[in-house]
Amino acid sequence: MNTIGSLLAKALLRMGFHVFTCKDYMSRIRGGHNFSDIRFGPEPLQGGAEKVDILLALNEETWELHKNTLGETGMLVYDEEDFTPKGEEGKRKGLPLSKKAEEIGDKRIAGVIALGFIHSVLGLSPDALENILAEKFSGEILQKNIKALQWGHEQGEETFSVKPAKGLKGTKLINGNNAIGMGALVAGVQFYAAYPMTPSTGVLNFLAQQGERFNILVEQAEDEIAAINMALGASFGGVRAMTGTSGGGFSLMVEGLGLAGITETPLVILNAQRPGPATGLPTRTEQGDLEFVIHASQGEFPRIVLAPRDAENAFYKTVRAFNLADKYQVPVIILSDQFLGDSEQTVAEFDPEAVQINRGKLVKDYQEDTPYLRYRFTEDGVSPRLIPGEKGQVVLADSDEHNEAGNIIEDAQTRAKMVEKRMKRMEKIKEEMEPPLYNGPDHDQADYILVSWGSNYGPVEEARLALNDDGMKIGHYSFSDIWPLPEGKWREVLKGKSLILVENNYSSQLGSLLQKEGLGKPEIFIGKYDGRPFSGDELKRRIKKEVASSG
Amino acid sequence: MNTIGSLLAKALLRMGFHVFTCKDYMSRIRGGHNFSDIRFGPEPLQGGAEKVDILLALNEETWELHKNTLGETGMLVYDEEDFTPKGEEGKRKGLPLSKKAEEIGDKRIAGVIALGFIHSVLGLSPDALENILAEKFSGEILQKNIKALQWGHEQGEETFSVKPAKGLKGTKLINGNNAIGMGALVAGVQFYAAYPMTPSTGVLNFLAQQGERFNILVEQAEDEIAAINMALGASFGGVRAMTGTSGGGFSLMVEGLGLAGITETPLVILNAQRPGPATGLPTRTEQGDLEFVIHASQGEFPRIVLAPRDAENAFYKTVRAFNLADKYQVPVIILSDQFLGDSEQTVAEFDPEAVQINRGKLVKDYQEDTPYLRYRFTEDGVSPRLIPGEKGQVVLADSDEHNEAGNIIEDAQTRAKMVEKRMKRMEKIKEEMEPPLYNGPDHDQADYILVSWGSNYGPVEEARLALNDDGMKIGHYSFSDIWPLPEGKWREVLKGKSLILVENNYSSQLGSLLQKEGLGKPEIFIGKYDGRPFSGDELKRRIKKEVASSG
Amino acid sequence: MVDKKAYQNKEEIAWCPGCGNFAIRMTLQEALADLNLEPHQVLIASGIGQAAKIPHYLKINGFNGLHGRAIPVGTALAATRKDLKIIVESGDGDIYGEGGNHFLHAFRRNPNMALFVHNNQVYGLTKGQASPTSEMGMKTGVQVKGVTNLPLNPLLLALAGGATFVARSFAGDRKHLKSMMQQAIQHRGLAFLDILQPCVTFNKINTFQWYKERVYNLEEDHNPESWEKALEKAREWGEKIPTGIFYRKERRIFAEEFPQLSREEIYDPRERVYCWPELLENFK
Amino acid sequence: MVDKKAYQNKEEIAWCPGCGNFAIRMTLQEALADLNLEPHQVLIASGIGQAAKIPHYLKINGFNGLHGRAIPVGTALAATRKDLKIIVESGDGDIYGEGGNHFLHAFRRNPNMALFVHNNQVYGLTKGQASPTSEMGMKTGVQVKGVTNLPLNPLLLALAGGATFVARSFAGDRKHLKSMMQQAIQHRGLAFLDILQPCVTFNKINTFQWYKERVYNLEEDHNPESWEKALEKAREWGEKIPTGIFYRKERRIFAEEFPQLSREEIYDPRERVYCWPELLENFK
Ligand SMILES: Cc1ncc(C[n+]2csc(CCOP(=O)(O)OP(=O)(O)O)c2C)c(N)n1
Ligand SMILES: Cc1ncc(C[n+]2csc(CCOP(=O)(O)OP(=O)(O)O)c2C)c(N)n1
Ligand code: SF4
Ligand code: SF4
Ligand SMILES: [Mg+2]
Ligand SMILES: [Mg+2]
Repeated sequence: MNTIGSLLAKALLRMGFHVFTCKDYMSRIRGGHNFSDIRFGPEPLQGGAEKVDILLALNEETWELHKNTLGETGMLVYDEEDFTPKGEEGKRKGLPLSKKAEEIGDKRIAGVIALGFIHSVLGLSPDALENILAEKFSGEILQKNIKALQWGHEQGEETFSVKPAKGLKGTKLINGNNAIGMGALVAGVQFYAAYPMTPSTGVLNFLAQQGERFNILVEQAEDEIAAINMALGASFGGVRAMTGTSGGGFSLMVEGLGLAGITETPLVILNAQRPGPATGLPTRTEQGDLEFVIHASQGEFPRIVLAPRDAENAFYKTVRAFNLADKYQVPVIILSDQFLGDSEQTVAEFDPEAVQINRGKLVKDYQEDTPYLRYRFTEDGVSPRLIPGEKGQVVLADSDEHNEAGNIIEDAQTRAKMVEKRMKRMEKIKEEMEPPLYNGPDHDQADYILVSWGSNYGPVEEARLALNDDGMKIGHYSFSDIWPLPEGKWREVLKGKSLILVENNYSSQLGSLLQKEGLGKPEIFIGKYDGRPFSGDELKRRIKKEVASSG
Repeated sequence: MNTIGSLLAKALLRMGFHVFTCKDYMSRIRGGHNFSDIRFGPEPLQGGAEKVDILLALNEETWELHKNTLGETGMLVYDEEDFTPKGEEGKRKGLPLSKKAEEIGDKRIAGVIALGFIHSVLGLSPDALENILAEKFSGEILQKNIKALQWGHEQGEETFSVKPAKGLKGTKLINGNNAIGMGALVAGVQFYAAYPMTPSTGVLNFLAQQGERFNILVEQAEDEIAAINMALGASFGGVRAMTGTSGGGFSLMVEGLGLAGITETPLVILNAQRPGPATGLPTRTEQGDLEFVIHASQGEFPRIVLAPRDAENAFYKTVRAFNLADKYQVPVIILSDQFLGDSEQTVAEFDPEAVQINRGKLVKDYQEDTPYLRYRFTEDGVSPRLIPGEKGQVVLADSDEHNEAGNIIEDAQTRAKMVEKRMKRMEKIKEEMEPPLYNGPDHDQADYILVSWGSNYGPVEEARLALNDDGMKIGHYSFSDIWPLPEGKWREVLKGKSLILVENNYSSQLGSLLQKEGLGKPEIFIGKYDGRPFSGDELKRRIKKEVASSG
Repeated sequence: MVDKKAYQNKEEIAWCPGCGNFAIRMTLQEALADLNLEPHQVLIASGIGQAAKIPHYLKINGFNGLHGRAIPVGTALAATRKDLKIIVESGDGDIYGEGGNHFLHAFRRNPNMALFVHNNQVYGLTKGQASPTSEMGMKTGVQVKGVTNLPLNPLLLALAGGATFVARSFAGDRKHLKSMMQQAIQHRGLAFLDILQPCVTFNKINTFQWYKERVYNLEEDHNPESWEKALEKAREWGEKIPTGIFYRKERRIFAEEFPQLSREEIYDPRERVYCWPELLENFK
Repeated sequence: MVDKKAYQNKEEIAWCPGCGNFAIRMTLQEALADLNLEPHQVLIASGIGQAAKIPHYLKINGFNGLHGRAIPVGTALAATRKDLKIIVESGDGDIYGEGGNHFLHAFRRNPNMALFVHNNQVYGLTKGQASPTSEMGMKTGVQVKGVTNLPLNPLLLALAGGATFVARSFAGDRKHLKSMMQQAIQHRGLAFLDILQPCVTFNKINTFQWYKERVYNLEEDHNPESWEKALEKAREWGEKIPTGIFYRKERRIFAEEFPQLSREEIYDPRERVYCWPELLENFK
């Protein structure tokens, strides 16, 4: 199913559409119910839809499970050999998919027949798809695929009218995981250690596959504890290092996170969220780890949490994560989720040349007469960082409380001073955090303000636009630099407003953070914790309902 | 030094004094500077003092490090063979401690000579100490000890006048770690697994030593991950189980904490805090883990955090921890610290008969015809709990999202329902949490309200009493049941008041929690993060200063 | 006699058609029934992975815990619930990778339980990365140029670690597997059984056929009392792969002296509190 | 020639007088200096414990990380900083207990570094609990009736795990220790050296005298190329305790093909980004 979906998505992309695909798969290898949701159109897309226009069901289970999602004007495409759908919803078109595929000589091409048909229904030429097939296959297999495509295309006629976007060039179809991987690449990652864990494994795969070409050492660790400690070792050695995991693995990295904190070793950690607690729903999505990652590990130390909004943002945020880690010598957590990681979307081509690299106070040649001090007290709390190996100097990092040289101490004065040295970086960091993105009418004209974070950006935006079209005056603050909460005038704005928090969790964790900063009690909370992402339609509906009942 | 200190403390206890001892030791085995702080008097004591009346310095380093703490009327007792103190502070008395000890025939009894002298200065008879020595030693060694004691006693004369408490009976001198161990004992703990980690090791030692007598299986695990998973295994099997550690070990237990959460397996976890991050200051004290333990582990699930105020409270809170864990089938964290764990104080004898055991919805005989469902949906979210082994029934716990039977599911509806089942227990738990303890004038008469949590209770109370004596109108709320924050009228009271938060950390973590619940911004924060506990004197001084500059 | 159907439940099974796990599951069911054990008398602690789903596909007590952490769960249960037969069952990634430290230390404790590892030499559930037993050169999405880390030899490690029962079987030989399982369950102490399990989806090297051609039974002439002999056999891996009981020995089990608690004692733990006054003596 | 004083620093040492750690530290200093290594060319990754304090008591690059986690730190450094000599040094509790999983998997990777374990058969820093190598019967504050878990044999495990260099020495024989350290540091791959270290405060069983009476040097007639022989010798523990190089072999090291990065390449990692267009091909 995923292959058919990705063929279609690619073809649409090449024809100049904006595309958004979302994968829904079970935590098992074969069987079970898995599907791809493909949305396309002339406008940028950042989420799925509640209602489906064309439902391709290769078996009856799919039909049964999805019949409610088929829109009134929707069309069901199904294998008439396999089942006869009951009920009267929408248009429907049965095709002898498997029979025809066998006739052509390969059972596996039934899906390609369907794709041909879908192209015809959409009034699209099958050329783009044919090219893609030609890149993938050759010889007899290719011939059979083309035959299938053409036969399918002959079976339908234009039913829906679609228009590609104008002037879409260099656009690529990239999911969040690959965008993060690409961000790490251009940031110059040299070491990535991880233990496989859905939905973060995509980043591990991506970097492993690019490892040789880009000279990155990628290692599958024996466990997540090893992974983070390896990454810290590499980073202490001066190379840009990263690790990635999901909730359970992040739990195991918590002690290592504190080690990054006290040793002031830069580190980028990806936590690709999935629904917890514990094993939870391995292949689904949730935003349940925000307060966890902000407070994880014993004691107090500065850290940064960045929650990318979409694939493009994920690319740039990942580069930023490396820069911030180096600049402030702190751990930076990229808080993504399965929805972002696995969903593909059309994005403008990333420009590696536009990316700046900032390695902070990395000392190139240590020229002073006095011995190098890893934890030298400085005004901003950031000490110059020397890479071990400089002649005449040694570098010592320590997980115990230490003095400027890195040696263990126990006296009260040095301890207090070191805590202050570490913590005062938080003030500077706060100033550097990007304020939440605001979309909507002027603040003073907005009756309500939606507040979201990370990957909910797209669905919330879609809902906001639709609600505005319906005449509601509603704005939207989307947080991506989420910890520490940025400074800025948004703080003043939020205080006086009716807030609608939208989060993919049960307890409104961003809501908690806002309250902690004294930003007032959010009026409405729209949560979702069933493992599925929001869609714009769903949100629109729920927001309307909540506003009606609260107003 | 610790032995001399504990001999003196015991002697004072037997003479009817209230005693408080505090240990200050380095993270090393021999050498370094370690000392005991012993305070006693007719009134209950719950903290150390800033100024010392009698300073016993067996070497010059001690004198140098502590000379500033000696009160104006204080007395220095020192070994005149070892050094001659410089400076003019206080009274001083040199004794030929080591020389005399050698004369009597055992170098190790120099401290006992000093104790004899101290008794005479305090105008106390050495009988109690003599009895204690007789319980510990016999034969020649005892004779030498008694000789030393008597010779020392002959060297001084009454300088300080002290009065024991009236009617102190059955009082014991117990530190927080032992109190927790005793609480676990009477709660019927049957399994304790842990990995050694200061300052939690005291509980491991205590239970190991009582293990045979009380039929408790105590196991030193290979790591903390094993420890918590062992405890969960035992608890699933039906026995009362506990694990204990300090920050770094708790970090490693975070994934297991979530496992307790999703499997709804009762578990008591001790986190004896020490200053972090990472290894930090292993033998010192801090309250830096509050927000960490409240948010630890991926996803959302209910948990309870209890922070005992003092040794007596620690005993009863530990029993309560087991009962709450069973009643709500959740993990309960006892959040203590090195100050509480290592400090001994006089407490009324614990009464094991007064303790209730509540095992919650533990099913004795499962009589129904239908198969047992571990996660049956119930009104209060708590499912009847059957111990595996009941004929005809099986019990299945699962770390994946599951249905009522405990089998893996992936559908959205069951997922959402299970999240709600788990989370709704939080409401009931909230109602059961004990509101903070209030001491002070009527709320409407208090100009300021001190807010503290856990082991700071004693020092803050001492400061409050002293401030009230000085004419300040000041109250004190002390939280012990700290998460979820209890319901109660304190919430209303706090909103309108000027709050002074006192915490042994840098960032005012309880302050954050209060703000999160919309309880207003604390006006003054008095933090301490140098690894040392507050003393009443210090607090009094700092509160006065802060109030003066804020007022 | 217990019927193996007693262990049947109605869960839909999420393994791939043709997976070796099916045979293991069926055999376990038979092995238990034929030992006359009823479902309520047995408890399986498992981790996370394809293999680890096994307690869901049987009617049996189960604790399906965290990835890599089934051994400590089982260990505590074996010590405190002596009335139950405890089986720890999981995958090779789970037990030898994430859970390696517990594997190592389990042999030192020797808890009275069986440890069954479905060794498919790959991470199944996470889609085909190398496991600690994957062969050198095996290519995967992460090991793009092939595995370069030396595979670990679980039997050798168990022997070096002090194991009291070390065996191997093959999911493709159910008769042998059943006998191994039964002997493991009856062993007093930690009985470690590594089960070669074809993964039809991700392991294209160590296939059913591959194993089939190589495994042979060492039982006839092998003396499981000889540690040296066991070691020699445990090193054999390649053209020929021995199966059977490599080594067996009795030794103190974990928490041997800890009494078997009655259900009453578990329900009401207060009954055990005595000698309180003696205890208090320490604090005056 | 580098002077061993180059490694001296002025930290006050927090070990007990008479502790075996002093001899190890002094010997290491000599071993490094005599290999003509300068302090900036060497890096010690350590965990937490008495032994693990060693980087504080030398003038040397050091990463004193978490309890049990020095091996992964060292492994990554050995792979990415091929210009440095990496030593992982810690205690027996740290490496064999908390860090057991890394110990196990380190041999599979065979990173180019030395692993020195100060094996005092006890947890020193936390005041005397049993370590994984404590002998049966040893009484402690936690093991009140004596240790009942079988001690683990680190050499045997290393051999079973695929180690390419397995050695043992004794803190009481500095000449031998120095030679072992030097050979370990010069070995290409993971060189594991277990160092018997008396703990005068907590281990009253395995004292200096106890070791002294038992250790002997197997070098004369021992062939370190024979795995079987090494294994046999590794099992010897009791009246006689062999020291020396039990086993030595060459094998692919971890990240062998990963290039040695220049300091420039580390400072400015962007230089490495090329073939971007080819990469983007995948996404259209
Ligand atoms: C802490 C943690 N890390 C990673 C994972 C993801 N994960 C689940 S199963 C698995 C490996 C499964 O391999 P194996 O144990 O060999 O079982 P198989 O699926 O092959 O039977 C991994 C890495 C997890 N669930 N938890
Ligand atoms: C995660 C964690 N758990 C426990 C500890 C406490 N701890 C510090 S050192 C140590 C054991 C030390 O034993 P060993 O490694 O043998 O070193 P030694 O002191 O004997 O040299 C322990 C348990 C810790 N620092 N971190
Ligand atoms: S992936 Fe492999 S191990 Fe998992 S069910 Fe499929 S065949 Fe079996
Ligand atoms: S406790 Fe033992 S190992 Fe630690 S310094 Fe003292 S003698 Fe050495
Ligand atoms: Mg496997
Ligand atoms: Mg040790």
